This record gives sequence, structure tokens and C-alpha cells, in this order.
Amino acid sequence: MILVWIIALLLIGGLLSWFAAQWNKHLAKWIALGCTVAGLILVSWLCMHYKDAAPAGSTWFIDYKTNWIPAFGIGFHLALDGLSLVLLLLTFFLGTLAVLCSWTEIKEKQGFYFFNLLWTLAGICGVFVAMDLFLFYFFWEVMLVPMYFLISIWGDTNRRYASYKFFIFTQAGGLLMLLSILALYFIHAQQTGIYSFDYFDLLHTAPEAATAKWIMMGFLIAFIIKLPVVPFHNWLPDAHSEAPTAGSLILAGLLLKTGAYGIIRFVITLFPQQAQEIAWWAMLFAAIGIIYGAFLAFAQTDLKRLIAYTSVSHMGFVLLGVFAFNEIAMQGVVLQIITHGISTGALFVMAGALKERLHTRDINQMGGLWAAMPTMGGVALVFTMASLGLPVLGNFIAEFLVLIGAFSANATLTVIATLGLIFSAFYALRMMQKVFFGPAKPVSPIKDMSAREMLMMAALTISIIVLGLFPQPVMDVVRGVVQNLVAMKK
Amino acid sequence: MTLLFYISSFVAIIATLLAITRYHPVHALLYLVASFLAAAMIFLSLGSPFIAVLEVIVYAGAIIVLFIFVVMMLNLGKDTAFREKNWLQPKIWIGPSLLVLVLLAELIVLLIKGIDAPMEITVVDPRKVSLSLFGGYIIALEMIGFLLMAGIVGAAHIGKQKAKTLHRFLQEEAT
Amino acid sequence: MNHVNAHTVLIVAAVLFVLGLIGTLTRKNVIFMLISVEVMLNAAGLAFVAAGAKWQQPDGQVMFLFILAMAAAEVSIGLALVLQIQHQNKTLDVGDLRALRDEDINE
Amino acid sequence: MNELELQALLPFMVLAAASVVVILLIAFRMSHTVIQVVGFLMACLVIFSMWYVKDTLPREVPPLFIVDGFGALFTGIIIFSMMVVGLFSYIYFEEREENPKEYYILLFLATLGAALLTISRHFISLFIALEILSVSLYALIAYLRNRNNAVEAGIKYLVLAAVSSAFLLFGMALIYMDTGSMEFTAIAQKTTSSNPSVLFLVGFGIMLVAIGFKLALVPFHFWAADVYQGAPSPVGAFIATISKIGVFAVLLRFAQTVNLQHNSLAIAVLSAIAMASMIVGNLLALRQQNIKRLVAYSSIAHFGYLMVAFLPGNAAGLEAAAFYLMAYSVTLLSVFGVITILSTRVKDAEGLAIYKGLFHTRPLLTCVLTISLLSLAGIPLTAGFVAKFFILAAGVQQQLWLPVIVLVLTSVIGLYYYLRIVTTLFSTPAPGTNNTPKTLHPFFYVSTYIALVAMTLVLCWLGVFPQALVDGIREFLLIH
Amino acid sequence: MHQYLYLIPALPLLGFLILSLAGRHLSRSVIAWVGAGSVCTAALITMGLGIGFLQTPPANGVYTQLLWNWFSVNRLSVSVSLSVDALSLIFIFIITFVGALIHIYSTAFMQNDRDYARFFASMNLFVCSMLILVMADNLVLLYLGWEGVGLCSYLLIGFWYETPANCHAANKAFFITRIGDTAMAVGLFFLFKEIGTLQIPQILIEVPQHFANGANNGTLIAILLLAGGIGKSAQLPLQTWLPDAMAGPSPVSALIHAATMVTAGVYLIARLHVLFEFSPLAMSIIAVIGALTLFMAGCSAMVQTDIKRILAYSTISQIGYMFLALGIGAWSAAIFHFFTHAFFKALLFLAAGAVIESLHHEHNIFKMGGLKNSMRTVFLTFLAGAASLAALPLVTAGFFSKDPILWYAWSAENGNAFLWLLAIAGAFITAFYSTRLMLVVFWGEMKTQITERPGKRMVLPLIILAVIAVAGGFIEWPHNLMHLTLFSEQVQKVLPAVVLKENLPSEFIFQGIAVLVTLGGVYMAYVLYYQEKVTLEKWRQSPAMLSIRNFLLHGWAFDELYDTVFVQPFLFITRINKKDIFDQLYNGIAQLNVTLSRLLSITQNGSLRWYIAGVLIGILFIITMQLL
Repeated sequence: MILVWIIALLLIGGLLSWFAAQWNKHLAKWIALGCTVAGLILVSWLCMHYKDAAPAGSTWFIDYKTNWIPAFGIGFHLALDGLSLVLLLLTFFLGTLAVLCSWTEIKEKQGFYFFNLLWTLAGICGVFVAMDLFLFYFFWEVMLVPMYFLISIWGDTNRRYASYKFFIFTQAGGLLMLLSILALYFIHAQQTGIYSFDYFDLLHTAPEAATAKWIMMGFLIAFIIKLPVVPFHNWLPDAHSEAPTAGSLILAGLLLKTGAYGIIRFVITLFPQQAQEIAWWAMLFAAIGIIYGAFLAFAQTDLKRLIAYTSVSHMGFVLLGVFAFNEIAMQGVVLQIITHGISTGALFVMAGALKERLHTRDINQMGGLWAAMPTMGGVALVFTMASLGLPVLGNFIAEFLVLIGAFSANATLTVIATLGLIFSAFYALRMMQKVFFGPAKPVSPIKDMSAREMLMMAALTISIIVLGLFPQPVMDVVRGVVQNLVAMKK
Repeated sequence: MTLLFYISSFVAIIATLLAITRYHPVHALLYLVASFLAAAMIFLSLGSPFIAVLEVIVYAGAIIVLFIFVVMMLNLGKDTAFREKNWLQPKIWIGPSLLVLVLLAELIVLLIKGIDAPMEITVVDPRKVSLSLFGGYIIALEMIGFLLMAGIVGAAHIGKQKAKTLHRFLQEEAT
Repeated sequence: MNHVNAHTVLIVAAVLFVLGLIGTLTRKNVIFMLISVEVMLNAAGLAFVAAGAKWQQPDGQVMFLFILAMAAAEVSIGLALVLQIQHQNKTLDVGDLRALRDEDINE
Repeated sequence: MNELELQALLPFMVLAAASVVVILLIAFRMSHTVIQVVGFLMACLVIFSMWYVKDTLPREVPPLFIVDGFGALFTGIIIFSMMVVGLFSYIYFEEREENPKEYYILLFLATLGAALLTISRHFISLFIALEILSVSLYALIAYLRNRNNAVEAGIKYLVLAAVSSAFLLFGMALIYMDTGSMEFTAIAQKTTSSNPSVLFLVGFGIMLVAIGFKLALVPFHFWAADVYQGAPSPVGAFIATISKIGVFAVLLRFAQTVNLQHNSLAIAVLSAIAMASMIVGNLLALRQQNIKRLVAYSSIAHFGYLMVAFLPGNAAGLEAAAFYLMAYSVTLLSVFGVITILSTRVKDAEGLAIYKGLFHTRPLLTCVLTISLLSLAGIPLTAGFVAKFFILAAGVQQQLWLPVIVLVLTSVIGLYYYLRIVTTLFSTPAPGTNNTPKTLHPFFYVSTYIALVAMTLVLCWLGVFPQALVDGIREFLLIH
Repeated sequence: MHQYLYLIPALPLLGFLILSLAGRHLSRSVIAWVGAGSVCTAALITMGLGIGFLQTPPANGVYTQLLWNWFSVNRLSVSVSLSVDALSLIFIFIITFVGALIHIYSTAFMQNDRDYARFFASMNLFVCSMLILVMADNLVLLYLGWEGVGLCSYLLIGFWYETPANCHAANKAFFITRIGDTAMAVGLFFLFKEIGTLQIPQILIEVPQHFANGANNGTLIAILLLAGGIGKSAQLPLQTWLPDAMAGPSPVSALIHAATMVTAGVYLIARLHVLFEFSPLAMSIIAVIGALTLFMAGCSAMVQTDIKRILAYSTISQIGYMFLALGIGAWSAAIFHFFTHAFFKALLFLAAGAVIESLHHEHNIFKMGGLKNSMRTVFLTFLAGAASLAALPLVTAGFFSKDPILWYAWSAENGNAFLWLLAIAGAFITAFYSTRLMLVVFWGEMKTQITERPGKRMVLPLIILAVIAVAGGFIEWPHNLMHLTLFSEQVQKVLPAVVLKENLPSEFIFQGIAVLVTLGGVYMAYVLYYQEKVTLEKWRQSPAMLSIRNFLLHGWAFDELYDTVFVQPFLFITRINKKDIFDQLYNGIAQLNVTLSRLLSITQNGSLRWYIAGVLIGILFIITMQLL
């Protein structure tokens, strides 16, 4: 039931802040903040108590189910396991930050803005806990529309194009997934006579190999578009660079993760056989993505675009790890999902702050900012290093585990992927140098970070370092899930 | 009877052909009358005298007259004929006609394919017709009433020739 | 010898029908179009009567009756429209009735 | 024919009576408002009478009609749409130069035609009902005969409709010739025994021209855009919803009775037409700047989708189609409602420019329009999504992969132009475009707004809890 | 004692935290105290630890301390735990002790710099991560330190970030070392796949059982790890970053790019010696690389004009000696050379820094000169350093550490004449350029005015280092003269002793040759740069010599090579693909749709006849379908 409350909290909060904004602009912010913080507290409480909630021998801590559209065997089924728990935590953490970082940035239509923000978050939460495929698809789309509004209304100059691209890419994938879901549904019905979209029922359907491959493809395409994997990544740079700061934060920090989550939760578990058949190709594409993303990131001059391409590169590690099919890599993937969310999110927040001050995203217009804003420089350094995978910071653990796990699965591709570490150094340091080092450009005196930004950055920095030094707790939460996933292989 | 059928259908086709190719509206209408009369003969030969009569009265009588009435009203005469003349160049009508003839050919082929059945011509007299008309199909008859009503109301409304007093809001548009 | 082949009648009907179609396609003056339409309807009616005759049922004739009525209603409105057209743009040329169309948009 | 049959036909008689009543009102020089109100009441009366007779269904009215749940369901949709259209008509015509009174006669007659289509099971009734519908439509389309090319639209529709009904008749004649009966069940008995004869198929093929024309399926779709643009907005709504629903209903009934879907050839033709409609419709709408035309094209595409639900010819398909039609008509009605409200006295709100930045001036209307568009695009939280989902389900179940894939891809194309409008709505308004709310007859404004909001809420509600409606549909469809 | 092990890295870390978080609000003196203090304390603790270690050696010769369990996924479990044995103790000693001196020196050297706090923060962080590197008991933790020192070197090279050249140098350093690091990372993955653990002690135990002598995988792993070492220690072919790294402040060069970080490679190889011993190929590669590097870098050092670049190249070459020693299995000799080199090279850099500072940032030695009398102490200390670098026999530490290497290059089992020749040549070159440096800088007439003189805090470390640079060698004597092996016996607790060939000629001969060569180098430099400068002038005229000189001056044109082979292509690719080709693909699809739509809307031309034609086409289609 608590899961329903978490989602309802966001939905209702969104409506409230929309209406509240009609007569007081600031109320909207505060309501939004309140909701996200409340959610954060709820989820952290869950993290404290997940163990005693779990029924013995099951990796599912919470399981809530009720009818929705019985005519089609569609249920309203939410469930929570370690993976979902961790992702929920991430969602609310970044959600709170998203609200904070749009505190001053958003000038007009605030009510509607926060409405969309919260509903996107709600959709994401739903995706992470929905255990009914129809419901999953439902949430999958629900998180899309508000995000589309976020981009297309509060975005940057080229927002129209970006928002169309974002929406159409994801929608195309989504509809294919819907087809697959339906196909699976009917096959299951043929085999058992029970019409049900329930994840746990469909787990036991075994369509014959050929069909299964196609069905899996439907799922996979939807997810690798979201992830994204080269060559389906083109929506990402535009969307990320045009979206408002909070939008980029959520896109990079959470929306991409839904793709990863989908692959882990559905592709691998529903089609273990087929997934392994295509493992080699998947890892190949992952390696290509890592290198390709890094190359493009190096070439960019638009700061946010640069960061966006780094995400393309980093998400490659997720794909690589997932299809390595062993516990180490899988753990790495989970960590990568979290740490990348934090580090890239932080970079986007920074980019947003810079844009607020300099009114440009072009790194050729920046330079020598360290003198003016050493604190931000320091923070930027931390997260630059995070994105090139420096030890002590969480990303290192994630990438190290992914690679060391993947190496035993497929050495050559892993080595190619590892080259990504070199290129990541290239773009990361280039960004650092272009923005903060070098001779200071004559710009009007700019202030260093405000208290609010300090707070956000402190939160992000601490979390990334803590994850780097003490990742074990996270691993323990997801261990059960991961072991089941790996067990699928047999 | 059969002979009558063949002759009249021949006449009908010829007349129709002429009807659709005339330039002058009135000529066209006259040929149309001819073809309708021929059609009436066909009906007769198919053993439905009632319909034959109606064909003559309603079609040739009422509808065509309506046409002619309008033609007169708009006095479409020589100039229309002339415009039609230099409009109906072969390059205009060849293409569509060919397509349509292809369609005809296909239709005929398909019709031939079907099982052919010589049909005994026995006269179905007006009595039977009116029985079914006022028996089973009475509701249809009422519906036809509404159909005609719609026709009348519509025609009445659209046909209204108000002196061109535009609505007050349309002045600037008119100028 | 007092019978006609069903096909023969149908073919005659088809020919008439097709002639009407040609008329609608090729003629430019609205009145001629309406005339051609009448031809087509008449042809259809012929087919019905033939079918009725084949099964020796009155239904075919009844149908023809209805067709007749429908034709009348249609023609009345059609001619009313013709009047309007002539009244508004002083010609019955369908070629001139092209105000409603996709104009070329270049985004 | 006994009184039971009469009783079964009661709603339709009331409907017919309504038109007569309106004539009388006109005769007594009643005002527009009175006619409007009385018309509304008559519509309610129809609904009530339908509830009244519902329990006695199904009932045959040989030879022409069968009043069963199917018919009742679609008649219900039609009447509902008619009421909404009537509501819009008031504010639309009140400020037009034409005397709006005959309009209501024609409106009722057209509705009667559509309603009779849904229950007819005989070629004669089919034909006459169809003609009632179209003859009144000729007049309705050209109603404002002095402005925005109404007459042109009228003549185009008239000629094409006449041609198509000629085709219809010819096709019917062939089938009659083949089977010796014009009554669906009788035809079915003749055909199901053997696989249908050539003549029958040719006949149906030729009839398909008329059906395709009325449903604006490719390649009989050319008229749609022009007519939508030329006709008054409420009439546009009428064409887009009521007439199509009626025709689709009769098509469904015919196909069900002679179970057409078991004939591979028919399926091939129909699916070809369906796919063509989806592709062409969406592509045509892609760059369209005139919102009326855009809606026309998108409705071409939507009936393409609907054909996908028609193809399986099983219960699931039927339900999907019914649900889709409901969602679709509600959505389109609200779109046309917005257009009607935004139309100024001088001109209908066609150009997309009018809608630029509407969110700043008319937030409520914007929300209505946005949700409707999203529903047309089939985005969750709206009825359109569930409807599209049902259709996909029906298609996938029958493994009509090709049409289904085409559906998916084209609806992705479709997404683009819906989003285009939505983005326009939310973009910053162009300077100088201030469409001030109208001040005339506030009561009808309020009621129109209420209607719009209500329909929007219905859309969302159906999008989240479709179960109730699905049950309702099933319950109705079981009555036969 | 050893329960305080964690304090050694923790103290500098603490200093780093304080300075980086609160640095901008502290006064310079406080910063100085925190920055230098933390390291000095660490040094003292190390002393204590060392004494304890020598007096009462631990059971298995290792102090270990488990701090916390870092992460563990099924068979991979990594803990943050420190372990100290003789080898790492030597390194820790150098790091903390030399580090402390350099910190003290810097408090004065950086006195007037704006980012005083940032400097010390970075330095402390460096010391911390370097300590972690050498104290790590598993390779992941070692990698952590490894990357950490890389980061610090990046930050400190680019310390004066306003000048783009510095940033460029910093990036270059980071990139090139990163290449090595990545190879090393792959090595770790491979090692884990093969052996299933990354704990150093286990590895040392497992390897012998796992790899038969010269097993391919073993060699591969060894080479991958070696690549890491090469990158960090600026050996061929990854040496090009070090000369540019001189862009950083002199203390940085002294600490990072002379004494400690660049010898991390040496440490890594020594630490995993078992792995290398089991693959002869890897060993010989190390030796060859070392020999070549020491020769080529030495040649470049001969012609440099920038005082710090001279020292940089000599550093490369000296590390080349260490690699040579490692390659031929003379482990303790290598470590001993590292030991002495740390002192005299740090000394040289600091002294050079003092000189540069006094001549307001003049780097070119030919603009210096005649400082012999004006800067007495600096001169003397520098002399000590240079002598030790040139390995003047018997009186300098350099001799004692380099001589064994020369000898083993011939005599050790896998040593040979080729290596020995290169080593000898290197010795000659070294002597030559150190003498040249001395002569040009301190003799001759004065060219630049001295602005300020080094203060006490700068001189003191110089003196201390100078003393060690001279006397430090006496703890280890060659076998043939007074056999004293205080150092190597400690080292040999960890590392095996060198294996010699059979029936060798007397070691004296080789020592003699070495001495002669060295003195020859000195004399030649003396002739060329002091007695008759005319010959030099003559050479300067001849284009052949000039081109050779330039070639050497640019470090054998490695930069140009890499630029054309790697950098430019990369930049080219990224530039042409800036606008993501796949975008074109998708835009193409979009365009296609738009075009289709345009075509279709032509059919909506409003002509009624055309519409009827549409109907006709439709029925034609349907009927044709029926026909078929």
C-alpha cells in the first residue's frame, strides 16, 4: 500500500501545486519540495526496514495487487524488491534536487511546471514498481508526456525540435514494446487459458524460440532507445541540452535508468535464453557506444551537449554489464545506474548554474572561471573526475566491477570498452580546462555558488564519495535480486 | 419480347452515349429522355410495366423537366455549348474513358464468370408491387417521406435567392 | 422464346452505368455531371428491375421506386446548389470550384 | 406489424417526430432558443424511450429492421453526439447571418438516417437511411451558402455522394441478382453454404465504394478535407462522428451477418484499404496548417485504425471498435467544440495561427484541446490510448501483423502533428492575437464549456478506468 | 606501533581536507603549519615505525592493518587495508621524509603565491595517495593510489592554470599516464580472471603454481602491468610527458616528478616481482626498455638549455637505470638507486628552484652563470647533487648505487654486453651533462642579476639533502670493497638476491672502466664548456650537428611522431563527426515523410473531377483484386 501512497503523493502534490500557483507563486515550489522530501523520507524509511518487511525466502519486500481492468486480466500490481528500492531512493533524491535547482530558474507558469515535474517523477516511480506489464507501459508513457511539456515549454531556443525528437523516438520504441507485451499476453493465454498481464504469470510463459526472439526484440528496442544505445541515441543530446536544468537532471539521472531497469527486469527475466543468444551483439554495441559517445563528447562545444554524450558513453557500461551475465558485472551495473545518475546529474546542475550566470552553454565563451568561482571549480573537478572514473568516487567502483565482470565473459569486447576510460579522460579534462582553467575571459563579475547550490552540490558530492568508499550497503540491498538474475543463466 | 429487349437496350446505349457527349445542355437532355424511354421499353420487356410507366412519367417527365427548367432559368445556351466544345478535347476525355472501359471490361469478365441463368420473363403486375410496397415495405415508404422532406427543406433553404444583403458582420469581408 | 439471359441485362446495365461514369469524369459543367449521375442511377435501377424479374419478385421494382424518389430529392438539392453556384461565381465550371484545397505550405 | 414492433421502433419514431416538431415550431415563429431547447428535450426523450424499450430487446421488425443491443448501443452514441452538436450549433449559428431554424430539421433528419442505419438489416432500409443521411447532409454542408465556400463543399459532396450511392445500388443489385434476397440473413444463408459466388463478391466490392466514401477511406477520401473545411464547424463535427458511426455500424452488421471476414479476398481488400488510409491520412496531416483539414485527415487515419479492429470480425474486434468509436467521437466532438467556441463571427477558427499561445489567453480551452489531441494520438491517461490498445489487442490476437505494424508506425508519424498543435498551443502568443471571449447568450456559453469539460473528464476517466464502459458495451452486445 | 599505521596516510589526508574546505579562510602561517606539519608528523611516525621495524621485525616481516571491508561480490572481495614490509617501508620513508623537507622548502618557495592553500592541499593529497599506493595490500587499493597521484600531478603541473601551456602540459601528463593506467587496469582484470584474487600476498603465492615458467597469459599480464609502470615512470615509449611536466612549481617537480611518483613503476614491478620472474620475456623487455630509455633520455639531456628540462631528462634516464636493474633481476640494486636518486634529484630540483627563483624565473642556463660566489650554499649543495648524479667515485651516493647496476648489467644472469654498453654510455653522458650544467650555471661571468636570495626555510632542506646525497651511499658498498650490505639485506627480506653468471672476470675491471668513463665525461664537458668554447661554436655552425642537436633537443622527436600518428587523426575524426552522422540518418527519414506528405497534398487539389477519378481508381483496384 505504501507504494500507492508514494505515487499518489506525487500525483496529488502535482495537482495541488498547479492550483496553488493560481493564487501564490511561491506556494507551488514549497508544495513540490514538500512532496519530494516527504517521499524521500518515506523511501529512506523503507530502506531502513526493508529487511523485516520481506517475507522469508523472497526477494520481494512489498507486494500490492488489486484489480484494474479485469476484462483484460489487467491488474494494478505494484511490488518492491531491492533493485526497485534503490532506484526509488535515487528517484526521490534527484527529484528533490530537481525541485531545488528549478527554484529560481523557472520564472513563468511555475504551477504547471511543478505539476509536470512531479508527474514525471510519479511516472518514473510507477515504472520502477509496476509489476503488471500493462501498468508498466502505462507509467512508461505517463512519465513521457510531462517531460515533453517540460522540454517544449521551458526548454531552450531549439526546444521544439528537441521535444518532438524525444517524444517520437521513445514513443516508437514504446509502441513496439506494447506489441510485444500483447503478443506475450496472448501466447500466455493460449498456453494456460488465463488472460493476464501480470509479470509473475508471464514469467512462466515459454513461447517457441523464433517468436520469443521477436517478442524480446520489441522489448529490447524500447529499452535501448531509452538507455540509449548507439545508434538509437540521437534523441538524447538534443533533449538533454534543450531541457531546463531540472529536466536534464531527471532525464540523465532517471529516465535513462528506466531503460536499464527495463532490460534487467523484463528482457533478461522473461527471455533468458534469447537474451544470452544476443549477448555478444549487445556487448558489441555497448563497446561501440562507449567509444562513440566519448568521441562525440570530445567534439562538442555546447557544455550540456557534451555532458549528454558522456551519458551515452557511460550507459554503454550498463549494457555491457547486463549482458555479461555474472554477479560482479550485475552489481556493477546497479552501482553504475546510481552513480551515473548522481555524477551526471551534478554536472547538469553545474551547467545550469553556469548558464544562469553566463547565459551561454558554449564552452569557448567560458574559461578561467576557477579564479571567479573556486568552490564550483572544486565541485566540478570532483564530478569531472567521477565521470572519468577516478577511484574514491562511486563511478570507479561501478565501472571497475562492470569491466572486471565483463572481462571474464568476453575479453576482447571488454578491452575495447576499457579504452573508453582513456577517451573519457580526454573529454572530461577538455571540459575542465575549457571551462575553469586557461586565461580568464573578461566577463562581468560572477558570484560563486549560492547557499542553495552549495546545499545541492554538497549532497551530491558527499553521496558520490560515500558510494565510492562504502558501496557495500547498496550491494547488500540488491544482492538477492542480482543473484536471481544471474541464476537465470542456468 | 427478347427482340424488344435487344433493340431497346441498343437504343438506350446509343442515346446515352449521345447524351453524355452533347455540348448543348438541351440536346443532351433530349437524348437523355430518349435513353430513358428506351429504358422504359427494357423494363417492359423484362415484364415490369408499372416501372416502365413510372420511368416515363417521373424520370422523363419530372426530373428531366426540372433540369430543363434550370437550364432555362440560367439560360445556358450557345456560350455554354461553346465552352464545352473547346473543353472536351480528346486529351481530356481519352484517359478517363480508357480507365472506365478497362473497368467495364473487368466487370463483364467477372459477370461472365458467374453462373449464367436464363430467366423466364413473367409479368410482375402492379398489384403485387403495391402489395409489397404497402405491406412489408410500409416503413420504407414512410422513410422515403422523410427523405423527400429533407430534400424539400434543403432545396428550399439553399435555393433561396436573398437579395445579396450580407450579414452586418460580413461587410468588411465583402468589400 | 421468351427469356433473356441475366448476364445480358446486367451487361447492358453495366454499360449504361459506365457511360454515366464517363460522363461525370469528363464533363466540366455541373449540370452535365448531374445528368450523368442520373444515368448511373438509372442503370443501377435497371439492374434491380432485372434482378427482380429474375426472381420474379416485386422487390426489385419497389427498389426502383425508391431510387426514383431518391433521385428526385437529390436532383432538387443539386439544382438548388447549381443555382447558388451560378449566382455566386457566375459559372457552372467545376474547374473554377477549387477554393477548397491544400495550399502549399513550406515550413 | 404489431405494437411490440412499433414499441421497439419507438426511439426512432420520436427522433422522426422531432423533426416534424421543429417544423411546427418554425411554423409558429418560435425563436432559435426555443427550438434549441425543445430539440434538446426531444433528444432526451429519445434517450429515455431507448431506456424504456431496452428490456424488450432484441426485437425484429421484419423485413427491414432488427432492434438489438448492437443497434441500441450505436444509436446511443449517435444521439449523444447529436445532442452535443446541437449545443455547439446554437452559439455557432446565433451569430451567423443565416436563419438557423431549418438547420435543426435537417440535423434531426440526418440523425434519423444515421440511427436507422444502425438497425437496418435490409438493403432497402440501408439504402434509404443512407440517403436520408446524405440528402440532409448536402443541405447542412451548404447551409451557410454565402460564406467560406459552403456551396462548393456542398456540390462536391453531393456529386461524389450521388456517384457513390449509384455504385452502392449497382452493387446491391448484383448481390440481389445473385442471392435473390436483399435481407442480410437470407443473403447469409445463400452464401455461407458455398464459398460466396463471384457475383456476390463483385457486388460487395462495388458497394464498398459507397461505404469507403462515407467513411472517407483511401482512395475515396478526397472529399473529406474540403468538406470539413467548407462546412460549418458543427456540421463538420456531425460528418466526422455521426454519419461515420452509422455507416460503420451497418457495415459491421452486414459483415457479421454474412461473416465476411472468413473470405480471404475481402480481408485482403479491406486490409489494403485500411493500411492505405492509415498511411495516407497521417502523411497528409503531417504538414497541414488548417486545423479543420488536419482533423479531416487524422479522421481518415483513425478510420484506418478502426478497420484494423474490423478485420478480425470476432467479439474482441467488435468491442474494440465500439470502444474506439466512443472514445473517438467524444474526442472529436470536444475538438470541434473548441473550434466552434474560438470561431469569430467573421471566420471559423481554422488557421493554426489562431491557436498560437492559446494557453496564456484561454487555459481551460487549451487543456480541453490538449487532452483531446493527446487522446487522438493515443497517449495514456486518455481514452484514446485504451481504445488504441484494444484495437492492437484485437489485431495481435488475430495475428494481423502487417496492419498492426503499419498502425504502430503510422501512429508514430501521427504523433508529430498532434504534438505540433500542442506545442503551438503552449508557445508564447503572437502579439496582437487576443481572442476575447464572446459575450452573447452567456447561458449557452456556460453550458458549452460545461459540456466540453465534462467530455474531457470523461476522456480521462475512460483512460484510467475503462472497465465500466467495457462491461457496458459487452452487456449491450450480448443482446441479440 | 603499527596500530597507528593508518595515521601515516591519514594525516596528510586530514591536512588536505582542512586546506581544501577551509583553506581560503585561513592565514598563510596556519596553512603552512597545517600543510607542512601534517607531512612532518607523518615522517616522524614513519621514523618510529622504521626503528621499530629494524629492532623487532614482525613475524612474517609485514605490518598489516585492516581498516574496513571495501566491497565484496561473490569471489571478488576487496578491503581497505594497509600493509608495510621492508620494501614499502623504504618507499614510505622516502615519501614522508623527502616530502617533509620539500614541504618545508615550499612554505617559503610559494610564499607569495595567490593559491597558497590550494598548493598545499594538492601536495598533501599527493603524499596521501602516494602513501596509499605503497602501503596498499591489494591491487585495487594500489590502483586507487595510482590514480590519485596521477590526479595530483595533473593538478600541480597545471597549478598556474592561467597560462594555457601549463594546462596543456598537465593534460598531456594525465592522458599519457592514463594510457598506461588503462593497460594496467586490463592487466588487473586479466589477473583476476586467471587467479581469482587481487590481494597482493595471495597473488605472490598463487602465481608460481598458476603460471608455468613463461606461460603466455602470465607474460601478457606482466606486460600489461608493465605498461602501467612505464606510463607512470616515463619510460620509453611513454616518456614524453615528463619534460613538459616541468611546467609545475619546482617543489612539485622535486617531489612528484623526481623523488616519488615517477618511481611508482619501479615499486609496482618490485612489488609483483614474482609475476615478472615467471616470464623471462617480460623481464628482458623491462631491461631493454630501461637501457634504451637511459641512453636516449641522457642524449636529450646533453643538449637541453632549460635547467629543469635537463633535470627532467636526467630523471628519465636515471629511472631507466632502475628499470634496467629490475630487468636483469638486480632488485635491491634498483631499489637502492631509487633510494639515492630520490635524495640527489630532489636536491637538484630544489636547488634549481632556488636558482630560478633568485634570477626571477629564468630557466635558460645560458642566461645564468657565475653564481659560484654569489650564491654559496646553493652552489655547494648543487655541486653535491650534481656529483652524486654524475656518480663521482667513492665520494657520492650515486656511485654506490649506480656502480652495482653497471656491474650486474654484465654479470647478472640475464644481463649482457649490449645492456652493459648502453649503461656505460649512459654513465658517460650523465657525467657529461651534469658537469656541463655545473659549469654553465655557476662558472663563467654573471649574465642575470640576482633579485632575492633563498631564505632559511629553503636552505635548510637543501643542506640536509646534500649531506645525504654525499653520505647516503655508505650504507651499501660493492662486494669487492669492504663488503657492507645494510640496505640490501633489508630489501632481500622481500626481494630475491641477484643471480650471477658463472666464471666472471674480476669486478674491479668493470668498476675501473666505469670510473674512467665517468671522469672522461667530466673532462670532455670541462674542455667543451670551459677551456675552449670555440669548438662548440664550430659545431654550432655545422648544419649536421645542428640538426642532431635539435633532434635531441626535442627528445628524439617523439612528440611530433605521436602528434601525427595519434593526436591529429583523433582530432580529425572527432571534428568531422561533430554532428553525429546518425542524426543525418534520422533527419533523412523525417525528410522522406515530409516529401511524401508534400506529394500527397498535391492530390488534394480541390478538383472535383480528380476526386471522382480517385473513386474510379479505387473501384478499379477492388475489381482487379477480384479478378486476380
